[in-house]
Amino acid sequence: MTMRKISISELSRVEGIGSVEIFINGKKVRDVRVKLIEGLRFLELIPRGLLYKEVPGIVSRICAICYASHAIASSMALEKALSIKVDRRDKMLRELLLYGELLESHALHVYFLIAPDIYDELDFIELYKKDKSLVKEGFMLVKLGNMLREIIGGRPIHGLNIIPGGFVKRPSADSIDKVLEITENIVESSLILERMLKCYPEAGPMEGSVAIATGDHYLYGNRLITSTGKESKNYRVILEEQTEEYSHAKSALHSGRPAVVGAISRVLLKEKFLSREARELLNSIEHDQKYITYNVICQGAEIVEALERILSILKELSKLNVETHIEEPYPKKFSGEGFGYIEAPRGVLVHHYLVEDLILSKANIITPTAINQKSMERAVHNHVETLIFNKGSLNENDVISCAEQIIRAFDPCISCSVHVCFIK
Amino acid sequence: MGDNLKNTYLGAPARVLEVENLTSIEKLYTLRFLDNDINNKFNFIPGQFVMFNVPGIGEFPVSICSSPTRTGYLQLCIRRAGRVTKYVHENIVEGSIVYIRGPYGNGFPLEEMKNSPIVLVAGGLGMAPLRSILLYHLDTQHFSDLYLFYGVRNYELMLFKREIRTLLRGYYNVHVYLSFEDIDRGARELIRLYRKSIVRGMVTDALEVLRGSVPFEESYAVMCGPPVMYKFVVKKLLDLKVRPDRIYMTLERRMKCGIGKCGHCIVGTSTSIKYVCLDGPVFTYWDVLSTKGLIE
Amino acid sequence: MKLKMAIFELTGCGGCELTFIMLNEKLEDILELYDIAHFKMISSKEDLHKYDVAVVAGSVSTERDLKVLESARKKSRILLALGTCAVHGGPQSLILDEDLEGALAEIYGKKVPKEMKIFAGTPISEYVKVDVEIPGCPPESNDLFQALVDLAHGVVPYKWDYPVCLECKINETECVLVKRGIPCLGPITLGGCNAVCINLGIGCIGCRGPLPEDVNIPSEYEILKSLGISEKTIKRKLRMFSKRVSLNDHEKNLYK
Amino acid sequence: MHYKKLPKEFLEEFINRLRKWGEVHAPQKKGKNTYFFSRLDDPSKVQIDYTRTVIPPTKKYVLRPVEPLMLFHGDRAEEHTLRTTKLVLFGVHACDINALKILDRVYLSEPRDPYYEIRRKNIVIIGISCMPDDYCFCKSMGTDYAMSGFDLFLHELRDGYLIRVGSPMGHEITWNISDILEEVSEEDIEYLKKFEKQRLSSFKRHVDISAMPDILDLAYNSRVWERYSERCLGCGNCTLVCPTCRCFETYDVWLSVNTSMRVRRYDSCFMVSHGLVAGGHNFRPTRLDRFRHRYYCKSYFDPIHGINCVGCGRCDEFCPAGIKHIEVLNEVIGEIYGR
Ligand SMILES: Cc1cc2nc3c(=O)[nH]c(=O)nc-3n(C[C@H](O)[C@H](O)[C@H](O)COP(=O)(O)OP(=O)(O)OC[C@H]3O[C@@H](n4cnc5c(N)ncnc54)[C@H](O)[C@@H]3O)c2cc1C
Ligand code: SF4
Ligand code: SF4
Ligand code: SF4
Repeated sequence: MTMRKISISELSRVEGIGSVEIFINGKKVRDVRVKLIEGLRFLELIPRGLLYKEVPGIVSRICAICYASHAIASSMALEKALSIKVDRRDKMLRELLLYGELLESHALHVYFLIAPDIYDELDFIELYKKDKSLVKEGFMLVKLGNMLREIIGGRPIHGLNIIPGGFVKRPSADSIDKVLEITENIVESSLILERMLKCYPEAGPMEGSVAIATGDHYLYGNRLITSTGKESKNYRVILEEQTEEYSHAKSALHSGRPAVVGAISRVLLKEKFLSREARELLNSIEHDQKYITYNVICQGAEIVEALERILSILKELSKLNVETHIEEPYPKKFSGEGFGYIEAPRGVLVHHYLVEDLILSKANIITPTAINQKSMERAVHNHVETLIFNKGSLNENDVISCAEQIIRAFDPCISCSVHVCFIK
Repeated sequence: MGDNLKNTYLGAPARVLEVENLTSIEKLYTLRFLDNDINNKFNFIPGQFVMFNVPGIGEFPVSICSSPTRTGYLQLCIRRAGRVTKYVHENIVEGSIVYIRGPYGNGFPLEEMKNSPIVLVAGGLGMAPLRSILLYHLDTQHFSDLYLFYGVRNYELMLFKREIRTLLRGYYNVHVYLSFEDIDRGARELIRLYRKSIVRGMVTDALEVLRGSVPFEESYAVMCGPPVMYKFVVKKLLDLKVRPDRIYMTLERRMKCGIGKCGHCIVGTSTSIKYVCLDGPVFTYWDVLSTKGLIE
Repeated sequence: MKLKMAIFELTGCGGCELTFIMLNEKLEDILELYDIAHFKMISSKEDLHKYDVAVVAGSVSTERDLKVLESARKKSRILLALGTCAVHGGPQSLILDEDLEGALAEIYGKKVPKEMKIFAGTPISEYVKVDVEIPGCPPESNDLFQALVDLAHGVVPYKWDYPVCLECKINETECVLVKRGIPCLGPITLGGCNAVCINLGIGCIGCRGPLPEDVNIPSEYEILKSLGISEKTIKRKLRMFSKRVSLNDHEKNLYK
Repeated sequence: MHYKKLPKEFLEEFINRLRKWGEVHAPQKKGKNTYFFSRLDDPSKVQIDYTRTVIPPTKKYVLRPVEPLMLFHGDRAEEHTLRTTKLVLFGVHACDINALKILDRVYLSEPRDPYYEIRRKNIVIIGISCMPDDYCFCKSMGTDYAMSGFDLFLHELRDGYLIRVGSPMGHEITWNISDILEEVSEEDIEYLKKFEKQRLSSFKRHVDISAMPDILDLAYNSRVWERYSERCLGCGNCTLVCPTCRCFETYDVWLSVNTSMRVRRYDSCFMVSHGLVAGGHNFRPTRLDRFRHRYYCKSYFDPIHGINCVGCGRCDEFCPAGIKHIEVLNEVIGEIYGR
């Protein structure tokens, strides 16, 4: 029997440029290759030689959708390296910012990229022609997320306000009150979200993948934990590097098994942190957890979670007296090494730096999509094989649309992924 | 000088009555104000300009190329040169509404020139403001004689072809000389018909050819053309013995207001700051001598 | 009649594409004027015929980027470069061709990806004619809006040439450079961002790229040097976002 | 002139009473030592001995940095209507008051600028005396003392302020608040004299302007221009903060698909496009041309108002390249003198 090759030259409705190749031999899938082929951005090499303060603003350029996660992870790594203290209020603001970004990123994915799959449209613009309310809801949530990124991060995209030690300037009381009012209105309104997610079909079985997340806090932590029960403060114990000649992103494995990170891993490993509202949403939707599509349901729950958290943090902040001008935090050491682990919207993000005399000398960044790369291949593999098994024959278009849907469910961010560089 | 219109920056709405293609890059627009009162009141001196305001797109200065003797309408010759003029060429058609304010600038000192011979030296688009004087003279016989020297790259790019051909045929005290850098079909035809009036080369060559035949010593000279032209023409005119105080030229600068506020047209040095829109656009040779940077 | 627009992504962070979403309510206005025929990031639609406007975001960093760019140019009447990566090359353009091999070895070790030819990040204008440029990292969504509405009306969008300082002054912000000795690239960087970073109290890092015409890099270099910053850091700062900034012989091995 | 005295303890009361004539705007602080005029809600926040603001108040409040001019709906145009509030500018320095006269000459000469005119009419100016710092050279320009152009002018005394009343409006104010004012005493006049003497001797920078316009003109090709223009970044900061620079740019902004707005905003002759005309010809193509142009424009001797620069020192303070206006002038002048 001859080998067949089915390929998707460019994935649509994902962030960045990627393609897929599926090799089939008879009823068996021989190989699946997810190729993250966006050009290289070298963002670990570029900030070398810069003053430590300037690093978060440059590495945030890795990704526009989750720039704040990058900037915060970077700041946290630098804080560890140089023993810089962070004020409690700044920690609150960071959490608020991360939830804002989570909201923005998930809403973009769920409402604009996934919803067309559910309603069988090619994009949200077509969807808008039929159903304005759904797209408007998406815009409302994205806008709130961006507003938070603007007032705390300094700009909706690539703001420079985030520095090691906190922020250059804190948001004014006025802007906090304004966002609070908007958030209250959104939380009070009833969302279409749940109804929509109930119609989302299951696909992409994930047998064999290991879920990984940060410990300690829902959105960050000092250590990484896995569904196999392992945990470590050193990411290199949990994640093993690997280069594929066909992809620009390095992938990561855990004990030789594909790893998965993102909303699904957070929910599976850290459900206890979630609010009642988020858990209610999870419980109301029947969706098998073994499929990667469950990731989207988890994103839905995290949207609800983010709204609740944003509301409560804003309420707390509006009671505190948050003066906008702050003294610049200073480092206690001039050289050192540090890790920063964050749950970016798409999962575990690692920043690792070496600083010498306040100047960055080496950097290593591992992004969620790079970690997920192997799991994507595995999920497509499993799914296509079941498809052939069930249907007997194989329609190329079916395979393509399924594979696209499965990869989309991971919410890959290819721009992020193409910078992996392990320090040897 | 002053503002005929009430609102300083908005101008008054005017309707485009006619659009005529003069060349591939220049069009002649004939306009009339919607408000009849303004039509009757609107008065200007040749050499003055108006601001041409296209709603939502932008505004630019443009010389009036019709004559004040012909009232009720206004003619503007517009070259496609940039953002707004490109839009005008492509989208402003018969019936379109634009806003016009002005007239601005000083204009030519016609009273002083009365009954003297006048030499008009035009280069390219510089014909536009000079046409206003030409038409004025045709209607009023203001000068004793009018000599028009018009230099243009080729016949294809020549403005007001019909009118100039009529004058070439011979007209009482108006004498037309053309110079072409390239001889295309139209130019060849003109050379065949009016050999004595056509010179191959620059406008300065045409002036040179007519040395002795034109009473330069008594004439007023007025010139308008692209920035590079002035230096050479002034030199030639002085060489032909035109009196320095009788040489006039009209100049161009970037203008955002036309009324001496926006500062873009300021020229000169510490002894001689001038606004092209207020103190000009018509300047004398004396102004050029005392104001550095005026023509270069 | 509506115009046809296509958005193409080359190598970048996705921020430029995101500015479309950031148009929020104004996206409706744009959809009144344009049909979006191709936009991989948000749509599975494929319309591969001629376009009136092609928006290209990201730098040319791979063979695939170049192919996409060339076909975008061939198929479109107006080509709009969106974002600093497309206009100036972006951060990735710091790694020059001669550095490439070393950089790749440093990232991947021996097993370098072979699937596709990789270039140093390059502004798209080095390969094709660009009609409109909107720099910015990220570009301002209002700039995009203005340009798209302009183009739909048949007007050439404005091409500004003022530095960040102008907006900084208009906002009456404290000049961080002269008052606090914080390095600021505002004087040589194209304005249009409303000087957001200086409003926060940080120096401009030059993310909108250098002024289009006259830009005095040597003088800015001297200013930064007088603040006690090391030569290496200055060079890196100046070249961070734009391949167009020329530092002459200092350019080699900038990344090391 | 009519004179009054305001005891120091009534300063805040005085400011509060001024609200009757309009919204009070006064110098306030930003960051470490940057001053700017803005609405004064709390009189104790006023920075009465500020050095200089970024944008001069006299420019900022009459010629807005960014200002809509008109609105268009399709081809229908309408003027942007101004809703001006009456303003009291408290604490304007003499140089800025003198600079306003130069702006007035430009914007109130026919045809008048309607936006400027309306704003100008609605402003009450309360000047205040000051001590020169390292940047000031207003004395050389003859603008260190305001003889007109204000409604009230406050001179610091040991225990209060001597008020010069410069207009009928000023008189109306003092007449209305006469309960907190006193008459000027001999002692106050002595103090004023001493203050003025000290002020005049505190200037650190000087330039001789008597033949300056001619000397500069003659030095058109001086190497000094070249040397400094190599350092100049062409950023335009010096023109933006100058109280007598008033170039503006206009442009149209789309508000929606078919409505737009024409806006004007401060411009600077340091921008390359400033001297560009049709056909792509630029009258000031090099930085040297633009650099020199600014000095010529600022040093122009106007037969009525004198030199176009009032010596406020803003351009020096805000130049990132550290170019000092007066140093450049002195070097050019010195060169011609044969130094
Ligand atoms: C007193 C006076 C009288 C005039 N009379 C006439 C007349 O009778 N007829 C006429 O056609 N014109 C006349 N003009 C010239 C006319 O005003 C200009 O052609 C017009 O302003 C061009 O406007 P625009 O918006 O189309 O061009 P703009 O877009 O403003 O551009 C103006 C010129 O600047 C250059 N330019 C602009 N942007 C750039 C850039 N980014 N890079 C490089 N170059 C650039 C272009 O070369 C362009 O030609 C007159 C000007 C003056 C001052
Ligand atoms: S802070 Fe930077 S951008 Fe602002 S005026 Fe100073 S140098 Fe210019
Ligand atoms: S030129 Fe300089 S010193 Fe003179 S008025 Fe302007 S800003 Fe002040
Ligand atoms: S502020 Fe200084 S550097 Fe900037 S344009 Fe003026 S003189 Fe040049």
